[in-house]
Amino acid sequence: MLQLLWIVPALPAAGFVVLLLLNRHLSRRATALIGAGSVGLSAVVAILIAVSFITSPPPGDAYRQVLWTWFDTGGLAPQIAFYLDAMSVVFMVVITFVGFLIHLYSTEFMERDEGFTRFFMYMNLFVASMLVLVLADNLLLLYLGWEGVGMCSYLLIAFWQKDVQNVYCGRKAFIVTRVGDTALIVGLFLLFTQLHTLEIQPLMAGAAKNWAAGSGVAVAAAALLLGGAVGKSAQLPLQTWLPDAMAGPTPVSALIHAATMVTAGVYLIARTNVLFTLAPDVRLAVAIIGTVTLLYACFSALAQHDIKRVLAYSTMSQIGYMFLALGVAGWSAAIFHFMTHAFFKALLFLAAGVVIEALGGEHDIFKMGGLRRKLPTAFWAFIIGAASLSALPLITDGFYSKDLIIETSLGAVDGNAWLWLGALAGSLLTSIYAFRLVFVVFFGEQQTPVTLHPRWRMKLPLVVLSVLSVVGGFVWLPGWMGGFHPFETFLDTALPVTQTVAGSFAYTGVAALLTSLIAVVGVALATVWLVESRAALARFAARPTPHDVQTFWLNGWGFDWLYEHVFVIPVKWFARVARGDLVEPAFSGIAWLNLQAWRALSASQNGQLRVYIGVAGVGLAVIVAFVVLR
Amino acid sequence: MAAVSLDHGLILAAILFVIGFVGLLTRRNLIVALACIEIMLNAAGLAFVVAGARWGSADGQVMFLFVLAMAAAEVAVGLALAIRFRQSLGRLDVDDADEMKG
Amino acid sequence: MTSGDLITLLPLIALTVTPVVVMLAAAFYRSHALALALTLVGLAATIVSLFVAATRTGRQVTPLLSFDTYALFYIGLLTVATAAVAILSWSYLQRRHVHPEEYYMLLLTATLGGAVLVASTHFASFFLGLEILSVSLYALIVYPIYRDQFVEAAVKYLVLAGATSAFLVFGMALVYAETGTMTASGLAPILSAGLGGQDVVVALGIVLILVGVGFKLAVVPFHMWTPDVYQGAPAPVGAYVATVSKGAVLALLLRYFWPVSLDTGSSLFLVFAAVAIASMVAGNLLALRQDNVKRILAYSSIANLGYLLVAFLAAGEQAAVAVTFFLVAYFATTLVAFGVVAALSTPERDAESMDDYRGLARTRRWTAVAFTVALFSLAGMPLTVGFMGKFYVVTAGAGAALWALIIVLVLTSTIGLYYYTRIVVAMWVRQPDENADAVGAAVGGGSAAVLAALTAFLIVFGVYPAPLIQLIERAVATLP
Amino acid sequence: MILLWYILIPAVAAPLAWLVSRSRPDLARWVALAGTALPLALVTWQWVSQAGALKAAFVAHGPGAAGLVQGTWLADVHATWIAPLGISFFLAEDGLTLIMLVLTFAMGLLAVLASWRGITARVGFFHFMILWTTAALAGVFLSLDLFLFYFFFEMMLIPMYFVIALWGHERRVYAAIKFFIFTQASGLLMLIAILALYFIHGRATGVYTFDFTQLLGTQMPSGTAFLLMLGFFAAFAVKLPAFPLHTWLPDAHTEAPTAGSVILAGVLIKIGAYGMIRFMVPLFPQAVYDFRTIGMILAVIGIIYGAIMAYAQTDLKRLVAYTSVSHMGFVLLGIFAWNTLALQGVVVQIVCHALSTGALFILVGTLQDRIHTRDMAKMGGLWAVAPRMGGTAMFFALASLGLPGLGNFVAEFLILVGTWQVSRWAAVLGAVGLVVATVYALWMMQRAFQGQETHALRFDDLVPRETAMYAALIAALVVIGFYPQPLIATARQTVTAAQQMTAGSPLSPEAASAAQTMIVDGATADDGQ
Repeated sequence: MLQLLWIVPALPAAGFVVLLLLNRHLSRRATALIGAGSVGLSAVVAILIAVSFITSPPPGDAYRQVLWTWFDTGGLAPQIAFYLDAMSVVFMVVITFVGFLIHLYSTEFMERDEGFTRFFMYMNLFVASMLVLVLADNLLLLYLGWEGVGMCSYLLIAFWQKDVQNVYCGRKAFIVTRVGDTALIVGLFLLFTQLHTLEIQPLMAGAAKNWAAGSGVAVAAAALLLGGAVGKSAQLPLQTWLPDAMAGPTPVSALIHAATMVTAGVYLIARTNVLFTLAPDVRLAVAIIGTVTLLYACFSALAQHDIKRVLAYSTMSQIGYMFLALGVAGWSAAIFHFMTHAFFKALLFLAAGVVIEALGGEHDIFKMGGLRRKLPTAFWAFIIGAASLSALPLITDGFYSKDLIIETSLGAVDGNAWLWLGALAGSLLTSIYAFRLVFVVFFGEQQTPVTLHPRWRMKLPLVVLSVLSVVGGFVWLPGWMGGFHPFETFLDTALPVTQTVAGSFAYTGVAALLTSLIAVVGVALATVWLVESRAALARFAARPTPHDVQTFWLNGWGFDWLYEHVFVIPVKWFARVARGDLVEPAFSGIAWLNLQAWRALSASQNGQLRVYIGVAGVGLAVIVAFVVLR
Repeated sequence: MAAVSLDHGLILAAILFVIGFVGLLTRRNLIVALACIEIMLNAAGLAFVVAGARWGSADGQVMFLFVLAMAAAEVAVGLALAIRFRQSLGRLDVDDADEMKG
Repeated sequence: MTSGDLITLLPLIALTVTPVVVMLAAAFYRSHALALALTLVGLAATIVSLFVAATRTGRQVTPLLSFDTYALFYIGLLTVATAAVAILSWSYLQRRHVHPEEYYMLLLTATLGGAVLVASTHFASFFLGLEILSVSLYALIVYPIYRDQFVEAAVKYLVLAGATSAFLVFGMALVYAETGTMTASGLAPILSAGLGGQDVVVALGIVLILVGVGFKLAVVPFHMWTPDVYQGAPAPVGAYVATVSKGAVLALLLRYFWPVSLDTGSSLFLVFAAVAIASMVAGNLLALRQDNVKRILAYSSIANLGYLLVAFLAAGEQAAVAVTFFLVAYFATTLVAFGVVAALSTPERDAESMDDYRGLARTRRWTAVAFTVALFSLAGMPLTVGFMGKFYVVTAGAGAALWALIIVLVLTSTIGLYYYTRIVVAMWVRQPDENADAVGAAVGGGSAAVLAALTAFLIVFGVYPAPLIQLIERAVATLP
Repeated sequence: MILLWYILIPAVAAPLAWLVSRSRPDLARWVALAGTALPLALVTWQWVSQAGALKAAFVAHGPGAAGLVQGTWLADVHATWIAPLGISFFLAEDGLTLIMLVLTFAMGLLAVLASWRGITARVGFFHFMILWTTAALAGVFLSLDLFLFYFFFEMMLIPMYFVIALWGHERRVYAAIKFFIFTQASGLLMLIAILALYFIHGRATGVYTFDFTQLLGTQMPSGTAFLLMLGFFAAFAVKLPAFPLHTWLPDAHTEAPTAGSVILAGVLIKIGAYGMIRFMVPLFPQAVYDFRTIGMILAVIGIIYGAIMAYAQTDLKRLVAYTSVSHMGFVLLGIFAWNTLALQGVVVQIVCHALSTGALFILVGTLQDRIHTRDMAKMGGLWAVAPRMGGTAMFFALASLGLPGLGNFVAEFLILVGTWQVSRWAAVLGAVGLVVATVYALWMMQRAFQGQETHALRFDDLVPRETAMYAALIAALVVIGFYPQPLIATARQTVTAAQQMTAGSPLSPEAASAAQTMIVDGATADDGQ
């Protein structure tokens, strides 16, 4: 069964190629069938492989499939090869499965769009790239998937390319993530030069063997990889692209910015955990970046009034949690949260898509309201999603994973109280903004008429994801709930076990209670806030900049402004100044000098015989003087 | 008749030569210019004669004859040209001949 | 002088007899065709006589002339060039309805002067040859008397040439006065000293001689006459001035300096180097935006002589071969260039304005091709003999480690590209000017044949120069 | 003997194309097609049939032993030419030559195809020039006699000059002359260096020859070697073009007709890289090493400056031209890094840049034929009008920014990883260049193809001939992107042999690896390179 591994990425890739070649000759139905079908089939194969992997684990709990040698020169011989272990199984299954649901949803969501084929082309390519990323056996192939994902995100965000604004957002996403990618590729240079391979497993083994913990080269390597991860996962300081990335169609947001692409950074760090273990400083940085980002994103989310931007910031914040987990060596916890997040965030986005579609493309939450009855499916999906996002205890999958991270942030050997407090604060804020969203959108007065209702292809994914958002967390119950954790056991075959402080407060029921309470309090606060201040809300809607802080948060804390002034404007200025090429004056100057010399000499050639004689005479005199006086 | 020393002869020749050259530079009349060239050529001839005297060989005088003959040929052509010059430009001023330049 | 000497002198005799025959024939029966035919027969006879004379090479005929292979080669070169000029002149003169018979006579006497120069080993023959050449040229320039330009050119040439002759001969007198020698071999040790540490009078004398030579070669600062004379002279005469007259003098210079090895620090060397650099720079710069094609060719010839001086300064056998090779290449190229100008000229005026060449590729494809090849040859582009020539010159310079000179050469010849390509652009890119008074009658058959042959020469020896090089090596090898 | 055919077929086809055009202009196209396709077929056949031989030689003799050092070639021609000067007609072929020849004829073919409709004036003369260029380029890549190399090197200027000056756009004469003067001036400097080498070698050994294999290893004072190396560098840096000698290129590319741009970008500027690998570095390893820091700085400036300049342009073709400056910066970087990785990267880059940039030029050309402008301000939203064209442009824009999975990425990665082992800062800055590449590539797409269509342009999408052309290029780039090994294996012998020639100098990889072990535990420290 495992030999079919290559089929998993190959199917969506094939879908892409078929769509590309046949393009115009396909009916919409055929396009949808190929586009969604290829990913669906891929999901089926992935699940079969996963089952096979779990039921009869390959030797060493990992399976490697070599397709061919990419190239071989100068000691560098990366292969086109896939590597399957517990972690990639999780990623593979989640990507294909959630990906398929989103494709299915898209067949309806996009059905009136003129770029229907193009859309599925990109989506298929995206899924294929992401699969390559998580299945890659070496870092170069991983980088291929990594960049492929980045490119597809550009294409998809800029999908409605007639609006330059969308294209701008797509470009921004690609360019900002590419800044991080540069760090990643430099990391590759370093790793290859030091360890003479790019194949991940030997690389990690080599690093563990040759490098001392905390050595400069380990820190450098880890830091460079972190740079890549930060870019792709929209963590500070490379987070600015994510909110803008909402310019793409909503399924795109669901696929790219919830379930898959942004988690690539998490995957990368987890995959190269050996390096990060060798570089504690960098790992601490990961934790801090995660914590700061999650808080930053929470505050920003509070101020947004575009439904998708709220979700975008929430994504950023949840990835922050994952980073926090990675930072304290909670590898498995991060992966767990990745999975649950994939479910509930996709759910939220798809539900938001229903709302937006129903309202004729309206994004502003203050123009929504009262949709509870008009769009019940979306409403319930949204409630479940928001609950899961807020980690409401027991009944949401988000609770289990987030609780685990909060526990780990304190209870792990590398954890500390500050991180824990940050995580708790984030949890509170998350509940507030999540339910603020729910209340504003689904309660109160209806502002915009509903024009469209979802049909089954949009509803089915919502239902499936809703179920998963509820039950998805039961694969890893906390200790005080009985310690049922097959997911952890499974992941432990691929990831190191988190070292915990024995008897830490974090793992007690009290701590869990605290966590739960905070989430509930957040929901309550949101309710109070919104019920109490209807007037304030109206004011806010009328005047979008009520006070400075809100504006500040709304605009992402001025990062865009900063980057604009530090990077974009100087480069643009330079480009404007240098447009005619700065070097050119040197050469045109030479030409000009020649021309002046010609003018002067030509003037001497004035046709006067006596002048000619004179010149000869002077020349002679000079020569004679030189010869005689020398 | 006392012998004229080589140096004196050469200095005389040089003075003549310079006179011719300066005349060439300063006078604009074509005929005068031709005359100045004659002076220069004859200065050279004089120098040859003086030199021949110094080495006691006939070579110098032979060369003088060549110079003389050549000067005659040159003047012959020169005068013919002067006539054409006058016909086409109306004057004999060499400065008028500056149609071509640049 | 013996009868053997007479055989050796056959080429000169042929060149002497032919103009007399032409003149006599003209006296009895005026016919352009006859004059040309006689001229060509005479020149052919000269060529044949070269082979006869070659059997007795290495002979010094009196102290004045040396008929070694070197001289014979150069006489051959001058003769062939003269023949080309004669043929090119035919249709040029034919169109103008004058009596051109004496023109050929003058051409022949000028060549005689040149032939004397290349064989000269003595001041007397030097002076005589130069004067025969010069006086013939005065008349040649002004011969087709129908335009004021010709008169102006002739006057300028006459006055300047006369004056410089005076310089030359005065210099000879000074050298003779101080050293008592007038032969090339006697001069060698004096030249070898490079003007340093000698009697000032000798140095002055040599400098004055060089003025005469420099004038004929048209190098800076004795170059001022060149553009005016090239422009003013009839196009075929321009070709002649540019080739035969310069070639002969250069051959002479090479012979006189053959036994001399100049120290690179000596005054004489520095003077030559300065002149070479000034010529390369001024020649190329002066042509930069020039719109008169004949003037461009004049300035280009100044620059080319600068290049030649670089090889000349390199000294040694390879340098002599380089100079000669370059000169041959330059002859062929210049003849094509002027040939095209001559062929396109009308009785009213010569085809000398850049505008006359606009769109030539459309109206006269093959003429344009020939001119283009010639221009690329002047620019030193591959597939033309000019490329090999320039390569050879640079090689010689590099062999003597004259780095400064060859770098100047390289940089200035880059400037050259600009003005050569301007003409190319005019011919190929621009549209023919509708309003301009069109120049260019049909290119005569003879001219066409000469142009074709020379263009073929440019390309064949540009691709496979080895035979030519070997020939020149053999010629040069006989220099004493 | 087969080598002669590579030069002769296009050289003979050239006048033929001109002659037949007088009676039937269209026939000239077919002659030109045959004149490029035939040698292309021949060289491809040779490649396929010799692949085994290349590998066998490599395996049998070990790295570097085969090929140039031993004087064993896939094929060679040795004839006297200008004996008095020690100039021989010495053609030889190894793996790199093979690649360059394939590129030459493929680009020639592409140039003919791309001009099928676009060129209507002086059809015969045009194809004469294209074929002449092809012949001269083949000669350049085959020559191992330095004089012969220089001969062909200069020879191809003339037809290229005519192509630009005659069939170019508005400022064609200016661009043509600029191109001509830049290349000629620098070429002459190289000539001086060649001659100096010739004499130094001749004086030392008594053998005056331009034969490269004999001139190798000529001993000379280091100062002299440095100057001579600069002579070679000048010529090749102008060709490449390297900053700051690049300014001819935007003009030439912009003004040239499509075929001219294709050949310029595809093959002509690659002579710079080829010449450096083949001649400059092996001849003067120590001097190149001394120059390495400056060379790498120039390369890095070229990468970033070229990219920013590309971004600054409003003329689409000029933009593409500046991307070449940026991409060739990578090539220069790789050459100065001079290890196997970087050099193999250079070879792949040579090929892939030809394919991707050639395609972009053709694309701009077809666009200009349709809408009669290259000004991006007058475009916008073209995707909606011509989606196939838009998609194609997107593909090549992505190739240009070095997207993994396409050949350009393999090339740039190899170059940078090789460079890293020599100079970390250069590699990092080179990688930054990739970010700027993203900026210009996407900016180009936005200005020309995306956004609202503002100018109500209506024109035909790609016709089948064009689609086929692009499809071939796309396929080639993807294949190289995922399986560049055939290219690498073909060039391997040349690369290792070239490195072997510099063995013993500080340039050699052994010296580099010695330096590299020192940085194992000091990755954060700057080693000053």
